Amino acid sequence: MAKIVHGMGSPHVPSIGAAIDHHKEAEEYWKPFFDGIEPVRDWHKNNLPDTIILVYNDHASTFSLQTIPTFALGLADEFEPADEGYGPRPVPVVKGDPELAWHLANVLVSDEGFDLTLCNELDVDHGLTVPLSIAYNRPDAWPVKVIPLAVNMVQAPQPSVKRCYALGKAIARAVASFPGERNVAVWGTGGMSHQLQGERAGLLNVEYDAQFIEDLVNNPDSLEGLTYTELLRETGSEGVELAMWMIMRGALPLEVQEQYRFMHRPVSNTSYGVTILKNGEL
Amino acid sequence: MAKIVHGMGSPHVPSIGAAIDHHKEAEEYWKPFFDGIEPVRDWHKNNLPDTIILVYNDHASTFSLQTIPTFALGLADEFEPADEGYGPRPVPVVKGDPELAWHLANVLVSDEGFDLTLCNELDVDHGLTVPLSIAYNRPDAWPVKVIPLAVNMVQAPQPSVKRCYALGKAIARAVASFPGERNVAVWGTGGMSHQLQGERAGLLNVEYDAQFIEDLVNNPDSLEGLTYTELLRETGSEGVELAMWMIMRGALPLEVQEQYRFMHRPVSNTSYGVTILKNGEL
Amino acid sequence: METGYQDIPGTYVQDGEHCRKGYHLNQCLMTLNKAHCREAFRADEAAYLAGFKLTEPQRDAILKRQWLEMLRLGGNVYFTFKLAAFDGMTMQDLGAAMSREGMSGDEFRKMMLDGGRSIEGNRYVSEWEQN
Amino acid sequence: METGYQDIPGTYVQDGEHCRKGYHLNQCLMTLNKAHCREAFRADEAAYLAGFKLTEPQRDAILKRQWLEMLRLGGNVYFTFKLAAFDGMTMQDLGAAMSREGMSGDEFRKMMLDGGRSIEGNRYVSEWEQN
Ligand SMILES: [Fe+3]
Ligand SMILES: [Fe+3]
Repeated sequence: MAKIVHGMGSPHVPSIGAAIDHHKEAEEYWKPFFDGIEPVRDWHKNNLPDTIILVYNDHASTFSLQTIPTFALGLADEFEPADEGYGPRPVPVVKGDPELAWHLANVLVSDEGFDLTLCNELDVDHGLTVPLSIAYNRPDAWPVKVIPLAVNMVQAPQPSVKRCYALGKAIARAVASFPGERNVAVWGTGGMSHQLQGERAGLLNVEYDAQFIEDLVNNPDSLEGLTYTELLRETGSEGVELAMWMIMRGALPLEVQEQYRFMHRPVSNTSYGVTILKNGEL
Repeated sequence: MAKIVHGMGSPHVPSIGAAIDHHKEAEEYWKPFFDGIEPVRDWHKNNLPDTIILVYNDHASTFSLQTIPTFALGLADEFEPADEGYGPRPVPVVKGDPELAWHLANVLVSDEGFDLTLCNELDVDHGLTVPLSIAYNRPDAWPVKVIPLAVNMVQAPQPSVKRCYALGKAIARAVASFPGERNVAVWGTGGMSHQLQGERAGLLNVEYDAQFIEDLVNNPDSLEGLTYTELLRETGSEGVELAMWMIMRGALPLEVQEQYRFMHRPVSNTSYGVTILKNGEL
Repeated sequence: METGYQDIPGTYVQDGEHCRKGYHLNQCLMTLNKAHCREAFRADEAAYLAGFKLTEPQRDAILKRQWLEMLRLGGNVYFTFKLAAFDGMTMQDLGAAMSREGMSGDEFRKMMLDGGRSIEGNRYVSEWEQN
Repeated sequence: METGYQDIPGTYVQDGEHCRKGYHLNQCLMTLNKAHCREAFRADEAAYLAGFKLTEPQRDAILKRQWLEMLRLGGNVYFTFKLAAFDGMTMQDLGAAMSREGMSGDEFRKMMLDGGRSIEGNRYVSEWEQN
């Protein structure tokens, strides 16, 4: 029997990966952040799933503007860390779960009407590997299997927040119908408020971020109508990545037990916030 | 104001393209076929749309098994004929309609919840160019703009027939909301019964094909529940392409005026059938 | 999800299992879309194939043009046809080479002109086992 | 479809129009993901850029590292950052170079430590026009 055991929402800021890769955790800039995520790491040590469906977006690493999938599902046995312009991160190769991934593809495309792009090869960038580093630090091999779910967040039109939330719910149904045994986690990554580009670069909106986490945890249906125009305006051009947290939230039941929440700013140009949600129906 | 003026369903058998490219129309094998499509060509001469949304599938020409989009929309100014393994067809470059295509992308992804893959570069294979040759013969330049809509028909899971039909209906709504002037046609291509592969190669099922066209024209809702397993069994492994005709049919209202129908077999390994449908509400 | 297609005779359905088995075979054959790859393949087939993660049986089947064997090893006809076209074969020639009866290209063309392979008796594996 | 985002100040939204304008610029910069492309670019920037369908202003903006100008010409920050990283810049250095105030990297880092650019007064173009 397969079930979704937990969800996590977290940004995937590349500089967090660089800080871990270069052992900067004790530096004055980084210490408050790494102190704050220590409980995240402790929790994950005791709550390892078999497989994580890891929702992230590619940042001009694997997908150019030539061919832009709205939702791309990784079906391979393994996924190499991508060269994003300065060599790949020195992290373990990411092992996939093709058996579950193909089941998801079959159910989501044939029965649920999600028009996934199927990927049999997919280099994964910081969007996927930084959350793994946040949770699992620097292991010789990642302790879990990962099914990458890459969402287009770079090029408008992005999938609506409503559609993302619906995909999460469909993922929950698809996992429930998997004939094998699996404890599955779903992580939604990206955000929170940040704007990397233009004259407004450096924008943060921590009040909005705090309210978003609060609503996400306790009143997710209220976020369903959220538009990109609002996210662009309030959380910055790259803050729109918060839409991906809604895939995670949709995959969990309304009843969840929040295990930990932590917010911190700045991390590079970004407002950081993390929440871990346990399935309240288990 | 933009409106959908007609639809056409037709196979896109590569050997038809080769027969046209090499002027074989008068040969004994080909004459009955080209006689039969003469009325198609006559009709199109007097019914040129501005833009065709041309639904087809790629056949290992542009999309490999690495990255398989379920629905891929062509947004470019032009599309080159693909080299499918023996050089590109000697046909004109295909001109796109980026203005309408981006409108379709915005409406279909943001409002209608179709998870399109957006393509800013896309080489188009026989699936797209053969129907143009069937309708327009050998012009120096194609007399219409084309928005390619490539559907995954090669790798299971393919989008369900129900989903294809729903996409057609959403396309109709998206075209209706386009602020510019356009007469738009939607062509569904591929099929009819054929099996290229395996010990069962050469399968035809013309009774099934005839009933399919009849239902498609006059009772399309009855086809919504059609499965790939039925299509595989009854029309052969490549006959499943008939699902793409349902996108065309969904884009037209229930009320249509059939302009012409013609069936012929064999064309290479395929059963051929064509129907032209005029929007009955105009 | 689609189920129940396993009992269709003489048909290699491109499902997830088939995709995984034949991935490198098909990706290899797809490179023949490029003129410079066709030239390199023509110059030295074995050396060309050495550049891909093929299994030994897959490599063999390509070199020996074992068309059905390629399908059994995960091949898909759209990809294997690129090799057939490289050899100057038509889709009818390829269909003939795969047919259960082992036809010549001309016999296959005649079968098509005579109405093709009938659907009657060819829907279920059980129908083939009876003959 | 999303509308109404045009009145957000200092923000280059990657919509269809932006995509079409900057397509070749962004595709060109994305090649810097590959080590051998970075080497070729390092060896001769102008010669490297000649291999892409850039407009003259786009080519200029790349060569002169005009970061805002690249955005105006259709650039997207994920793609222009590859060039910035190639130059050894951090995302803060790039943010500083694009900021309306024209800050140094250190000033930008200090702004971030002080809470970042406030959302207040930065939601609408009209708010910027008043100052
Ligand atoms: Fe991101
Ligand atoms: Fe086809």
